[in-house]
Amino acid sequence: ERGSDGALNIIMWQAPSTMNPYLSGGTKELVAASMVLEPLAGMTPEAEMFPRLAAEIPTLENGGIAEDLKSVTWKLKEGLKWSDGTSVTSADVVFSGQYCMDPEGGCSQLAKFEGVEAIEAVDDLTIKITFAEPMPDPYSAFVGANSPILQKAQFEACLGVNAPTCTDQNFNPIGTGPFRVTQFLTNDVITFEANPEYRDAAKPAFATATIKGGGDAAAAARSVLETGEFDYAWNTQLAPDVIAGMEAMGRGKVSAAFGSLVERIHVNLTDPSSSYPEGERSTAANPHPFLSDPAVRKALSMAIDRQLLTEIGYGDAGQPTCNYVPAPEAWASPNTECLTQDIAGANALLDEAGWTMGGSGVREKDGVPLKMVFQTSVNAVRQDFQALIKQWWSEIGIETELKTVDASVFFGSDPGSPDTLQKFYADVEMYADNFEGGNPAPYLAKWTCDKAPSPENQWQGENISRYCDEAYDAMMVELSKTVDPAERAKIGQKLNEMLTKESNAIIPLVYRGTASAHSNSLGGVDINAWDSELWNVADWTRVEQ
Amino acid sequence: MDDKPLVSIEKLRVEFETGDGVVVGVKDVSFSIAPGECVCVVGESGSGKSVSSLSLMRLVEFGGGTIAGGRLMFDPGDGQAIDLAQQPGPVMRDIRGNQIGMIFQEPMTALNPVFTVGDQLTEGLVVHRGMTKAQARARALEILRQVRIPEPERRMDQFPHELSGGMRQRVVIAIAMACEPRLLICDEPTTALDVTIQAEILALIDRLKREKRIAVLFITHDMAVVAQMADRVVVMYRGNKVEEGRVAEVFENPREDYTKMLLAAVPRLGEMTGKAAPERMRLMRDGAVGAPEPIVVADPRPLLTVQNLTTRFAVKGGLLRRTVARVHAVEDVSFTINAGETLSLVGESGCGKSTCGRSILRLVEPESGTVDLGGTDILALSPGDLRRARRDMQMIFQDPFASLDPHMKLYDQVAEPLENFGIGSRSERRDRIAALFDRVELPRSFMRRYPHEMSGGQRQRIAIARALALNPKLIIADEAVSALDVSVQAQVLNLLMELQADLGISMLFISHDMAVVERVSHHVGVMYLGRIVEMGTRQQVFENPQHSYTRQLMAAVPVADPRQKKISEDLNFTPIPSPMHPVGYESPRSVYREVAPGHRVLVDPLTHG
Amino acid sequence: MLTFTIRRLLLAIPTLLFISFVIFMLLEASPGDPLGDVPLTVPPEVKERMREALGLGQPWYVRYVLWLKQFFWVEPLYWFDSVFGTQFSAGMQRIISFQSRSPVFDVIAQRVPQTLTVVGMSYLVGVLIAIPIGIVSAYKQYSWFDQLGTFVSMIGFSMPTFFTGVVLIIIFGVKLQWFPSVYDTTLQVRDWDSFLAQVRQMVMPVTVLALYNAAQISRFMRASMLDNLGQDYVRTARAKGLSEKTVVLKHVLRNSLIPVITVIALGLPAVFGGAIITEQVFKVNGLGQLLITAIHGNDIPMVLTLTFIFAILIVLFTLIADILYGILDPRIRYD
Amino acid sequence: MTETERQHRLSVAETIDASAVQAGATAALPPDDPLHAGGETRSQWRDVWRQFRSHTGAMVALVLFLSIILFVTVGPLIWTIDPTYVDIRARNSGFSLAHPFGTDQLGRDMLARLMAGGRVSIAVGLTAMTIAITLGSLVGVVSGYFRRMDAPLMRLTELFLALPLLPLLLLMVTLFREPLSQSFGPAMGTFILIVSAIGATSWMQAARIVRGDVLGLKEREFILAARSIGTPARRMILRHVLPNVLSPIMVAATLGIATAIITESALSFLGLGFPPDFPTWGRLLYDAVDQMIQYPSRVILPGLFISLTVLCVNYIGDGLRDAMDPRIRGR
Ligand SMILES: Nc1ncnc2c1ncn2[C@@H]1O[C@H](COP(=O)(O)OP(=O)(O)OP(=O)(O)O)[C@@H](O)[C@H]1O
Ligand SMILES: Nc1ncnc2c1ncn2[C@@H]1O[C@H](COP(=O)(O)OP(=O)(O)OP(=O)(O)O)[C@@H](O)[C@H]1O
Ligand SMILES: [Mg+2]
Ligand SMILES: [Mg+2]
Repeated sequence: ERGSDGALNIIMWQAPSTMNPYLSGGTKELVAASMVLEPLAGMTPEAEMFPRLAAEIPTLENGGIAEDLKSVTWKLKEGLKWSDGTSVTSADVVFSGQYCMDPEGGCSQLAKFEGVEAIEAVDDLTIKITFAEPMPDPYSAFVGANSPILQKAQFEACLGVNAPTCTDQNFNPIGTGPFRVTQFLTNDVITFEANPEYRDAAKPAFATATIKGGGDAAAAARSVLETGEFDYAWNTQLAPDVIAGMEAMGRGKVSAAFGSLVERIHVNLTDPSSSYPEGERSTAANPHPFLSDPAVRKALSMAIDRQLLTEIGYGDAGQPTCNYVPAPEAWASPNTECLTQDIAGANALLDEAGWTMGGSGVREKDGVPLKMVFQTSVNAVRQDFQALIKQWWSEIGIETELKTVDASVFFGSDPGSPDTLQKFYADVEMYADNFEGGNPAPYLAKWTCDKAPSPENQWQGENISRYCDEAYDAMMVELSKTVDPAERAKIGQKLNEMLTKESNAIIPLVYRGTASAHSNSLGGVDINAWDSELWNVADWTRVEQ
Repeated sequence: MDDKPLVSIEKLRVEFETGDGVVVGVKDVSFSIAPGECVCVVGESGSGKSVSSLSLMRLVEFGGGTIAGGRLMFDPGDGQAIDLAQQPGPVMRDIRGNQIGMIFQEPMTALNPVFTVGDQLTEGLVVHRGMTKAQARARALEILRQVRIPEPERRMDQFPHELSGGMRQRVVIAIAMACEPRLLICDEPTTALDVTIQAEILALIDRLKREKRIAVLFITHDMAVVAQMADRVVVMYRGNKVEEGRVAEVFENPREDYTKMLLAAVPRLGEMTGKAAPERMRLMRDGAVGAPEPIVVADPRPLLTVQNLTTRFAVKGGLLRRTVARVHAVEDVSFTINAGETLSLVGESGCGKSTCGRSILRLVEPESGTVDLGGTDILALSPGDLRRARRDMQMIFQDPFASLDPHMKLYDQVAEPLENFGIGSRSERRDRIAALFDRVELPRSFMRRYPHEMSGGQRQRIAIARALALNPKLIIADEAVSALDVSVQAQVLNLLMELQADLGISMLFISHDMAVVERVSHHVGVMYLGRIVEMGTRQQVFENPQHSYTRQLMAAVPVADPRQKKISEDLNFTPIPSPMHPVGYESPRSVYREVAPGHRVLVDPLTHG
Repeated sequence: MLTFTIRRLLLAIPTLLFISFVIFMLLEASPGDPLGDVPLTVPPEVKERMREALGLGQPWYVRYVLWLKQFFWVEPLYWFDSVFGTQFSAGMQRIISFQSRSPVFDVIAQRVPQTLTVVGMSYLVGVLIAIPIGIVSAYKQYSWFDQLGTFVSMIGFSMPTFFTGVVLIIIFGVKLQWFPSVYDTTLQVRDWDSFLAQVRQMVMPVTVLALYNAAQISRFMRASMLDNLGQDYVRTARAKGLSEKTVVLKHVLRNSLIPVITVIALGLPAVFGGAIITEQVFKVNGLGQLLITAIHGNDIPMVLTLTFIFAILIVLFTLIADILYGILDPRIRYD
Repeated sequence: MTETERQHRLSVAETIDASAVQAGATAALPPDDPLHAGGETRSQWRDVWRQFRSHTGAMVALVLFLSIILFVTVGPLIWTIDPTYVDIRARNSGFSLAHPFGTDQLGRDMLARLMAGGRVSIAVGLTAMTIAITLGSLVGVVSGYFRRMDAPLMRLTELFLALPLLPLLLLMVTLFREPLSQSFGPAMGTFILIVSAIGATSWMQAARIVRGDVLGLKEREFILAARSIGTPARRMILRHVLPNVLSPIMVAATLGIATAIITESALSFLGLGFPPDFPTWGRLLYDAVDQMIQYPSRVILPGLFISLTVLCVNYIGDGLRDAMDPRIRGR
């Protein structure tokens, strides 16, 4: 029964700064907003789509998707009400599209609307989205927590340049979700109460909810697993033994959900040496002196014990992987040969390729020693990985210098900074990335030759490794033209293998889940990596132990 | 005099626990004081005078000392003498300030800077007499009137730093007297003051002694003051009492050699009457050598000519830090010093003597006038040239301790002027410094010491050695001997005169001690409010003073002869008017009347009659 | 004194303008991107759009002048409007945070109370325990109390708060469960119970910070007392027959407090600046946490405004320290 | 009187007052105060040392501090395990003969890491403090001594106090990390970067203290006296001003070391510090905080070393300050 279970306490150590996911783009905002705002359709933990505000998922079969793949038609559920009691209509959906696509607004989810030509209200409950080109995967706009529906009446004055001035709207959006905001303190606390207009009269079970921000991952986990002050802690990625210690208190546990996040090492195929003038470092102008040798790259991958890395860094929240695209199942290549460490093999490979062991245990060829800089962001697990990998590489005669960069600099793409991910002024670097929704195609499209970061594009390219293979580019074009899902998955697998197994331009390490701690007294938690973690918060209940 | 002593000290011994072991401050001292009697304790610096008096108050204990032996018998009023050395804290607290009052050596530091005069005065009254605030205030005002502070009502709400040195000393006296103690301990109450204020204070203490029958323990090293104040004298040397007796007896018939030496070292005003040139002092050890020779310069030629020197200090204020007023510290001063001769400047504290000396060296920038040293116009020099010109003129500062860098060894301090001008090689410098140490009669082993390891007299000699290092033509000695006790003072004076005779140095001697001035100078200038009011040869000024201020000054000088007591209550000096004038105020030029050749007296503007 | 104050205040204006300029240029030049925590899934073109929407497309001098106008004109006007109900600021753009897209001053106003209660209280507690410790340590120099005081204060000074804070949480939050480990910023003190709850949640952060503050201040207090205990006027006070208590607590203390009070005044801007690590450890989301998240998020308007406010406080409190000095020590005159 | 005679007479006079000897009064008078008689050779540092030795706390601290220094410098020569060597089989092991202080989560030997970390931490602490104190004293002396420089320099101090530290450090890292590590190698380059970053951002307090003292000192007569003997400004500052403000500088210095060690740890976990496999005490402590319950020794050990070092330095500072004060030393 609605409101019967009292208060729900959630801690998010990275505190949400706004409730409008269109303005932030950060995961933490998206998670908080999902308590209030809903899209047309969501994703289940199994990466399957299910309708939220929509009556059903449009498909070719039910006619929701046009034959020419150039339009999709969504139908809203009937009788939906905003939390202020007004009805949800197709105008709200049209408005939401307009809101994000306004060129002045700086909408972070603009990519979701890529290729959208028009969004029209067919009638009060029907919306038609038309595309400029045929879209094999039209489930992008309004699917998933990051492109929810805003209330037109509330946001009407907030289009374009006015978007930032609407503080009240951004902090207290009127939504259709199970809760509504009662107080929003940016980067601090959000309090909610059950939405009286929620479509399921029995839900949510909790009368109020609080999201508290601040602290760090360990403190957040501690407040759920050890002190029991909170019911749910978001993103508690900690060393497995720390978590095990906390779970031993018996108050709760940490569970993980797997999406598409892969921790991997990117190999720089261009030369980052500072001897080149600014503008030529790490660009296609100069191939890397030794990492352009496939044997070296392969040896790098072979020397790594992914099993051990997983065990030390992620425990149950990770799986060793050789894939760049680990999911959905159809797209994941059955590629497991990298899973066993083979130092001897790597040594043999290098010997064969002519890299001979020099003095002081470093291999060299033609006066080029195998000395590398290995950079990543500041993060305890990554630093452990760096130390381990450095040791393994030293065992195959490669000397590694470790470097860490503050995360806000590393992931910030400031063209003025030499330490960004994109500039890649290092030989190898490690980070994790994923894709959203069930479609890995844009994720694979990052690796075409033209996307390499360079001074010409202000270092904004996505092809971090500067991987460039005409065959890959050609196959990418083919993928964009293919409609049949099975065929698409096959091409995808091939592309994935080109990046990893064949070229070792990307060395995948661990398929990571997102870990969150929840109290044993909280029922209904089904952690989801494809959508907001709080996707089913309406179903959460208090359980007696 | 009463037969029964109010206080008697018997075989007092005081020890200090220090990092280097036990230091004995007082070894064996006994004496007693009767009501209405003034006992003077004299002796050189460090002989244990202060420690003895602090022991009486049981205050040594707070300075790390312990009373290791002896008795301190005190009659608290009921005829039943108690031993202060044995009394517990509360009893002592009741006696302190109530039965025994103490005037401390340093008026500058003895007052708490952050409380008003009134606060500090009434405190004791509230504690000991149980008065209310209002009663205490009324009583405090009364005492302030007794110590003759002008405008006592206003003073009550002023802070110590707002008073002049003399007034401050009187406040300290007022505090000591607030509860009408039966014993008043005065620890060098007038050392830092000039003669006029000193005379006032001595008169006050004397009056109290006579009128209220207070017993007075008076500590000083100024024998003239002793002669004026004391009924009996106790002479101390290195922690021991060496002699005790009635004042006339001790002065006329000293038994101990040390006392004799002390008395011989006292310069007496009028001693030099009839002599044209200054002479060295006759010290005991020179006794055998014969009469000292006068310092006569055969053919006096001017070395330093100062004309119309004017120095003013800006008093800044207002929003933009504009000058709102100016202190006319030195006003239209002219004089000449001949090579090898000494000119003395005398005058009340604050009349501009030091400023005048510093202006000549340009340590403060004069406003106008000319300073000509052996042909160079000092005031026109660029900073670099000025630095070089300072080779020829050196200064000895008022306070020898303050003018030596506490962190530098004496060798380095003396070597510094040589290094500044790059004189000589290392070894040459070493020889020169060794010679200088010999010259000022300091053992060479002192080169490795620090200033704080020296006695006051020795420090002053280092300052002299430093001034001599560059072979200057002119030395400006700013109260170079005021802080020293008589025996050391005499040594230093003799040294200076000896050097002058040997090296032909000219000297500008600044002092407020008339007796010393009389002894050392060829010429004397009397300063008042920034101007020279009278100027002439020593004989002219001392034997035939013309200006009323000069006469007043002479009259205030205590005489080191117990038979010539001249303490009286009529001494009532008008305080010096303020030298502060608004910006733009142009003071009139000084106009002099020549009384005799070289003897000039200020007539316009008229000051003081 | 008044003219001194006014003169210094006038001088402060160009100083502060220059400081604001330097801070702005520093933030401009330092690496980092306001969109650093936008997921990598957002393509670069979209990020470029977002950047433009934040106003980053304009040249730096335009943005600086705009900020100056907003800080010195729009915000005061807005404040005036909200107090007097006028409409002068209508239609004017206030300083907007990059992260939350809300007016910077609103967020700061939200954070000030919790910072002041926790950090301010710890400063107060620190001072209150430091002064008596300093007095006793100096009066009984090298006694066991002094030695213990030195020892504890040095430990307090050398242990980073990220360590002491967590130790306290583990002992009192996890094991003993006496105090909550998470500070509730929404708690409002209405009655005795909520007051108790407030006290309980403040105990740990205040302890950690107070220890650190007390360590430094007690050292200053001790040194200052030692300087003054040897002064001549203390002897004069004793010669008056005053009790030790009066001598120490009236005469010596008053003089010793002069330098210490200025040290305390100079330390006060830090109270408003918050205590970054302690706030983080105990989840007291105050100004310190605001600043650090803003810096990490490269939220230039927020960082600039916050640091500029700190700069104003620093300049102001330096002035206050100078003035206090003049008031407490009658010997000092500024004009 | 010949030269030797004169010297002889003077050395006698040193022990027994000159005038008294001449007057033949010696027999009647007690001998001189032995304190004033000592003429033995003494250098300033010897005196300081003598006074320092009498400060028990400072001596104990000095001995401890020296042992810590020995531990971090000589220690690695005896205990030769590489602090970065990962022995994954031995991870999380407790105290044992092979690993006296146990190992960390990757099986790296804690003893070796503590020794290596201490070397860095102490070196950073000392160097950064030196930089900060030098800068602070310079600014303080110049602004206190030269009237014209006072206002601008004090405003500069305010500016530095107001600057947000983190962006400043990030900027420094961006600008200088690469050039420095190219010229001096990665470890040395980072070291230079870190110590100058800490030094450049922590001189303000010292500057303020020193300025206040110099202002007071300038009014002292011996400065005037030095001017009257023609001492140029540079020598004046070096010889007269600096030695006399040494004691507040000492205090600032001791506090500075503590702050530098802790700041270094803060930099480490912001990614601005040394390469991640390079242990420092601060980082060891920070890294172990999460595992405090499971492996308490991993936090206690580095914490203990930091505290101990800071305590030692503080006590040494206290002792030095007492010993440097000529008034105290004179007694
Ligand atoms: N607190 C102390 N610690 C150690 N020694 C001390 C202390 N106070 C005084 N003394 C020593 O006791 C002796 C007597 O000192 P006292 O102050 O009584 O001299 P004094 O006769 O008053 O000299 P002055 O004329 O300079 O005032 C000196 O040798 C001095 O060094
Ligand atoms: N730096 C200064 N600023 C302002 N006024 C000053 C300064 N120095 C001295 N004065 C004032 O100038 C006047 C003369 O001072 P000066 O020091 O020359 O007196 P003095 O004759 O040497 O007195 P004393 O015998 O006390 O040493 C005094 O009124 C004094 O207050
Ligand atoms: Mg004395
Ligand atoms: Mg003078």
